[in-house]
Amino acid sequence: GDDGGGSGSSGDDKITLGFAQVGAESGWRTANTKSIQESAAAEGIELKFNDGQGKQENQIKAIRSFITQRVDVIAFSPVVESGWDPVLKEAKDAGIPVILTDRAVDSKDTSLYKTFLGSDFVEEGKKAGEWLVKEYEGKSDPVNIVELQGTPGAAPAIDRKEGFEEVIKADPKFKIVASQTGKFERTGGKQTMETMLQSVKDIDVLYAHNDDMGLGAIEAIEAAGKKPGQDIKIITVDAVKDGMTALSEGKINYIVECSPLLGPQLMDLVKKVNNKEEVPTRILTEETTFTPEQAKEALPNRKY
Amino acid sequence: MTFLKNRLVWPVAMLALLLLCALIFSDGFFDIRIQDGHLFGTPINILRASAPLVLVAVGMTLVISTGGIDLSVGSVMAVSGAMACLIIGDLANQNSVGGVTLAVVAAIALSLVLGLWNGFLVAVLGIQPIIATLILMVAGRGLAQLITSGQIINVQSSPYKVIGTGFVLGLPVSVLIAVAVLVIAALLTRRTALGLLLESVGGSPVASRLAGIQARRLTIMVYVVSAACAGIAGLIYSSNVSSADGNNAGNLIELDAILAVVIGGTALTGGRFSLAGTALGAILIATLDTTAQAVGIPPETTLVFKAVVVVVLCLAQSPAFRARLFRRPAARPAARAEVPA
Amino acid sequence: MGEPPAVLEMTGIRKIFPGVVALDGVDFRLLPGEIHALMGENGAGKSTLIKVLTGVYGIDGGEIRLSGRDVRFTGPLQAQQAGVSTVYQEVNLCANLSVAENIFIGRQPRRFGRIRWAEMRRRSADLLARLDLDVDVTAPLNTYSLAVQQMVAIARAIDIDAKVLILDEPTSSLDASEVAQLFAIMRRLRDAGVAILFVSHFLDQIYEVADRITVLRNGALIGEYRTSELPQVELVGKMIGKELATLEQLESRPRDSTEQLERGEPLLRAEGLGREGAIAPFTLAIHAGEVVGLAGLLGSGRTELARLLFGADKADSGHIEMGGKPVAMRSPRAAMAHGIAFSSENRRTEGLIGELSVRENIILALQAARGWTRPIARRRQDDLVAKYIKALQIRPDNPEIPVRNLSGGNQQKVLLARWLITEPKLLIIDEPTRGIDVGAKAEIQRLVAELSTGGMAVLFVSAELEEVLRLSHKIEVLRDRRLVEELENTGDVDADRVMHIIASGATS
Amino acid sequence: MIDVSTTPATNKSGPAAGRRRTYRPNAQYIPVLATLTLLIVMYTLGAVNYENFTHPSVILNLFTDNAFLMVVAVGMTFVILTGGIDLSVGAVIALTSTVAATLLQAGWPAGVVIPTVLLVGGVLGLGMGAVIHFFKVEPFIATLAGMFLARGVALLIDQNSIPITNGFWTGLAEARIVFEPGVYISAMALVALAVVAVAAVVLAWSRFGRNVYAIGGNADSALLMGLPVGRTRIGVYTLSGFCAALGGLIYSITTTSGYAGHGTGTELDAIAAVVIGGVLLTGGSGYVLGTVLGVLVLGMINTIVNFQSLNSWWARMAIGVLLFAFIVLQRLVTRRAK
Ligand SMILES: Nc1ncnc2c1ncn2[C@@H]1O[C@H](COP(=O)(O)OP(=O)(O)OP(=O)(O)O)[C@@H](O)[C@H]1O
Ligand SMILES: Nc1ncnc2c1ncn2[C@@H]1O[C@H](COP(=O)(O)OP(=O)(O)OP(=O)(O)O)[C@@H](O)[C@H]1O
Ligand SMILES: [Mg+2]
Ligand SMILES: [Mg+2]
Repeated sequence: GDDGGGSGSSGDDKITLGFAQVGAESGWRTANTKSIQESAAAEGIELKFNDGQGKQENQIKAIRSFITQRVDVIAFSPVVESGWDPVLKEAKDAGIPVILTDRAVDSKDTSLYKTFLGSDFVEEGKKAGEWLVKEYEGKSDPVNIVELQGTPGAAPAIDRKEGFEEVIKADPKFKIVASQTGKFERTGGKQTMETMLQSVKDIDVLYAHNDDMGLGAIEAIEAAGKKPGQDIKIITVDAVKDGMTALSEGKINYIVECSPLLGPQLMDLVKKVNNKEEVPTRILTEETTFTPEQAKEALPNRKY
Repeated sequence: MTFLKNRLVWPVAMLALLLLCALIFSDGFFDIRIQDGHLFGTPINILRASAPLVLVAVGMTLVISTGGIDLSVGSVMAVSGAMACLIIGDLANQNSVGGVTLAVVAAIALSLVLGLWNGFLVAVLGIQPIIATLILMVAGRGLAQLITSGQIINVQSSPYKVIGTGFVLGLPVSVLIAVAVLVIAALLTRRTALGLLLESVGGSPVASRLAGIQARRLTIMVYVVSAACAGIAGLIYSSNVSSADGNNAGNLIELDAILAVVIGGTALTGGRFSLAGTALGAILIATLDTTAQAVGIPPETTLVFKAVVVVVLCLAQSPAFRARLFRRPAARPAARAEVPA
Repeated sequence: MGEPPAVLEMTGIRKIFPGVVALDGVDFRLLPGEIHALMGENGAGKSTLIKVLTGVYGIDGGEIRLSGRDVRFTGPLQAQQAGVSTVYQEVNLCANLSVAENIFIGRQPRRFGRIRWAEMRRRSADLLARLDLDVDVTAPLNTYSLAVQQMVAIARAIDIDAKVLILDEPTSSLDASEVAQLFAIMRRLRDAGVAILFVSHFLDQIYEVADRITVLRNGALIGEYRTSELPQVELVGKMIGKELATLEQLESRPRDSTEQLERGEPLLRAEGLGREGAIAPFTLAIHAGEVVGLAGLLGSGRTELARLLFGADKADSGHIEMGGKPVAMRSPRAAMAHGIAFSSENRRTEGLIGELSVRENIILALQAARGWTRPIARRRQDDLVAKYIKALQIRPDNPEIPVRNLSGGNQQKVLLARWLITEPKLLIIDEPTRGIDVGAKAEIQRLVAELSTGGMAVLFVSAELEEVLRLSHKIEVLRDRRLVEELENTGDVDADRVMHIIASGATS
Repeated sequence: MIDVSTTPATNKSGPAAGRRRTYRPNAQYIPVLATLTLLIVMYTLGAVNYENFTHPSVILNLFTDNAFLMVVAVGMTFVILTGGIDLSVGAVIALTSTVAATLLQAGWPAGVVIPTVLLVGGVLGLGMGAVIHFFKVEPFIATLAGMFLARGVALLIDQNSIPITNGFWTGLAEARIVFEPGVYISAMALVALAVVAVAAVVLAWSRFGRNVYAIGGNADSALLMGLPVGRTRIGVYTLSGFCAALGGLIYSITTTSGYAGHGTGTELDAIAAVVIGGVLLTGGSGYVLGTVLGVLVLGMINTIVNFQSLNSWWARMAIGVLLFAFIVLQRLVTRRAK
């Protein structure tokens, strides 16, 4: 691209992008980071990367630091929705455009950022619910659902729960009989599932907020002598490679994709924003859903 | 000794109470059945879930007995699991027992090195334990992520799986490992003079030195032991799900471990310690989490539930609290009656 | 008789610790303007009576009246506010604070709520000057010896405007001049109408200052006497509950000073050993079977000298030879390996491990020397411990109670026992008789004499010159952190001569 | 006052003269000085290695970014000086920011919300202090329970992050003294500095402050010396709770939001800052100024890692290594000086 208007300290015509990541709390996140780093390198964009270690205060510090370092564009995945207005105003005052990735902010003042690129967690929950509704269409027996929630208070956990509930509540035969946290981890998923298997009779469906918990739960189900995917139907979100493998083996029945590969789209936006081109304020990542058959097809090309 | 016994009455009572709640509010909680020739059921799950915590807490007890603290156990767990899975993942045949043994040995050896590092900072450089181990807590997590490249490393190794999910004579291997380490630690400290010397160092480092105790060497040793325990716990943790997760393995386990130690009757200021108490404390904490789930307490409430249990338990254990609660009203007249003419 | 009404009256005081009746219906009264000595053996209950009075412990029975009003303090703060100022037995100050702060904390001079540091420093310097102590009041207390700390504690207590002043063994770590200084102040306070409760194991001191004496034995009251009406022997008899025959034994000198020691090769030779800021290089030889006494004033460097020999501190000049060969005393452990034992003067912070039991404390050094892999069998532990509990009359004689629950004197005996069971070649004992009652003191002195006869070398440090003279074959006199004189303890050496050397810094 | 002057009882002109003590420098300042020196060294290294590092906003941002941590660490300093520890501070930030946001959303005026929130923190601290003092529960455990409780209650109130639109809050969030465009110090940083100043004065010049040191030195002795140990001990936990609540307010102001996940791990940051600043964890020694330097050191480490633009795990290892280097150097410097 040509000279970044924000008087890059670099002086050359390379664009500098400051990217404040949430952290490295999961494989998904690492894939996301990697995608951004690789596409930045491919596009010749200089990337200043910061890991917020899951803390908002660190991300705010990082954004301030980017302002001090005079980057051309700032992009970040907000760890929470609220609380970005003051620091975004600073960026605005310094004339540095901001792009949100992966997660949104709830700011009223939409002039604070140029665009938001990412998935919609509520939508993901809805997709999971819709598949379930379709799967049990025409049957009237009650369906006992157990839910493995993410970390209490985390946005994806809250939204995926909300979206899912919204869809299934229309039909009274669907009943969430237990909903506990597995903290987005495999071990957590496994241990929580172990307990649920004991305390809940007749589980028909498991809905896990991410693949990892689902994979942990599968181990617990197998150890209890049941067949995952058949005795208990399993829906998860993310579609990481391990999850897709399990899906293709029929241990998971349905996965809602939540793609971490935002890099190319983001770099595209960065260049546009830097050139002061107009960009839409909301860009959804291209995401799909997978059934076992689709998984078998997609698996060989799965990178993460 | 009677004093110690008295202290442990309360965690036992609390454990009983939790199990009672589970019995009432969750049916099938106590169903233990034999499936595929091994024991199966929630109580067994609790024991299995508490195995890593028991291990970490045993090491922590020894560290605390010398008046120290080890915040790095969670990171060491992550590093150890990551190391083992990395090696196993690279094996040509992941099911080879030799290869897995090598991986396990390498992981524990790495943990020992990390423990040595902690011990060096504390005993030789004289850095306050909380800060010395904080360094490894932060950097160790980075190291674990480095080993796993931030991803979850999956392994398909049946020998490795045995550590976390296997059964021997119907009993879970992870539980057997934890019990073995506990027994070894108990024998080492109580059948030799190690326990006495540790308690002495914890009671007064200055006086211990003047009594000819090699406080420095002992201090290094307890950090090494603690790291070794954490390393084994990390193996169980990672073997349980046949994967290594550098980010989440052992996250915040240091707090639970310290809590277990204190519930078990060991003071954080060092000195007298009780390994049996620690094990009890660890099991109590594991039961707490499981019971909350079994009873169906919503996740966002679990923390409050845990707080209430901890507060009640600590108050019950506090002699000062019991004295205030029970003795007050009766004290004066009773004492007066005894005064001789 | 025209006795004024008592300021303090305690009646039927009862205090029970788990397993011990520390006070069993004790009556005690304190008149204004008197110095009242509280006497009794180690563990008799003196300190407990004091702590019960000031509310450190609650009581299980009895009444306390202060100036005619019923009181029951909930803590020292209340007692202090009611006019009872106390120096407890072990120095209870905050070593991390400056000397001045220790004297004034809790009652610092203030203006507009803000502490006036300069005034505080000035006033504490004045106060200490009156006790003839010239120290830097801004330095933290832990840079000073126990004796100085004791003086600071006393300074704090007497500066509090009190009607009752309690001094629990204030003199145990002071030298003669310090004691004299203290007594002068006590008399002055008494004349101003303050009631003073005084505890000491030094009979001479009691007879020097006390007007009346109350004797406790095993937590029970024996009686209250006028000092002038109670001869010393009788007092001792009442304290230990035995008759004159035993008392005569106590009086006998443990060692005949005319008998001379056959000296061969020295067991240990320190050659130019010294440490910057602690003690100037000195040369000293100790032979097997010899008792070497260290004499000197507070801070003259006796403790420092002893610590260097034990490797507790590192020497920065000179070396040590044992059996003619140079040895490195890098740590206490190394010294122990060469058969040296060191019982510290500071039993609470450098000696005992409070929460461990008597048994564990006694075997600690022996066990440490063997290493953790070779535990001492429990049977053997019990035997050894029982032997020394008996020999040193440690009370209570239950080896399993935490040592922190023992009375001060009994703690000292435990510390001594720890080192005796290691059967060292050289025993360094720093103030071993501090806070020990007459009977036990004689016992320890006899023990030292016996051990040396049996071939053990003893380096004996004591603030009590009498004791040093009585026991030593050879006396090393220290002054200003410098070894100034070595005296063969033959017939012509007496306290005056040693004092003279200490005062003038030179002989002849 | 009774006159206690005496005439010397013995003639000891000789030895008395010899007992004069030579002056020893106050060793207690050394850790603080060491921290300061090393902080300057760190800054210089950053300035040499990175572009824009010498920009004045780098230093000013340290104060703005860490205002809440500074306030929390000041409270923690009091607690640690008594030999205790307070693990609940991070959770109290979460609780107070959530409470504040919820109340503001419900339409309460800022003038009521602020005292309410501070009261919540203070009362929680008071409760923990009382449990610690009266029932002899270990501080670590009592405050760990407090941590569970505070975060648990925050989660119960609301799991979502709550935006704050109250004008007073947003106004404060943007209040600042601007030196030149992009170079400013925020109002919250000034609040933090004010708290530091007050705390320093209290510690050095009030009886309460000195009692804190005494208890840290030896609590048993302090009791026997007739100091109000209970009141002081409960006081420091109350103070720490209050400071954490204030920290929570600052957090909610700088982010104009409340969230049950705020302040995770802040307790460790605060403890680390206090210890790096030269306060002994066993209590009785250290200064608030040291704590401020400790906070700045942590901030500086963070800044360097930011400027270096490291991958996640390398960033963590770098933080560990920098922390290690700092602490070891500090250790060596203080050892040498003593
Ligand atoms: N905190 C305690 N717990 C249990 N027993 C105690 C405690 N304090 C003192 N005792 C016991 O009470 C008895 C009286 O002790 P006290 O300290 O009053 O003796 P003392 O007369 O002051 O002796 P000394 O001359 O050695 O100082 C002793 O048997 C001692 O072991
Ligand atoms: N009167 C005093 N004035 C100033 N400093 C003193 C005084 N007395 C002792 N000190 C200090 O106390 C410390 C301890 O001295 P040391 O223990 O060697 O003395 P000591 O001869 O063993 O006397 P004691 O043990 O009887 O106090 C030294 O650092 C010394 O400077
Ligand atoms: Mg006593
Ligand atoms: Mg001495």
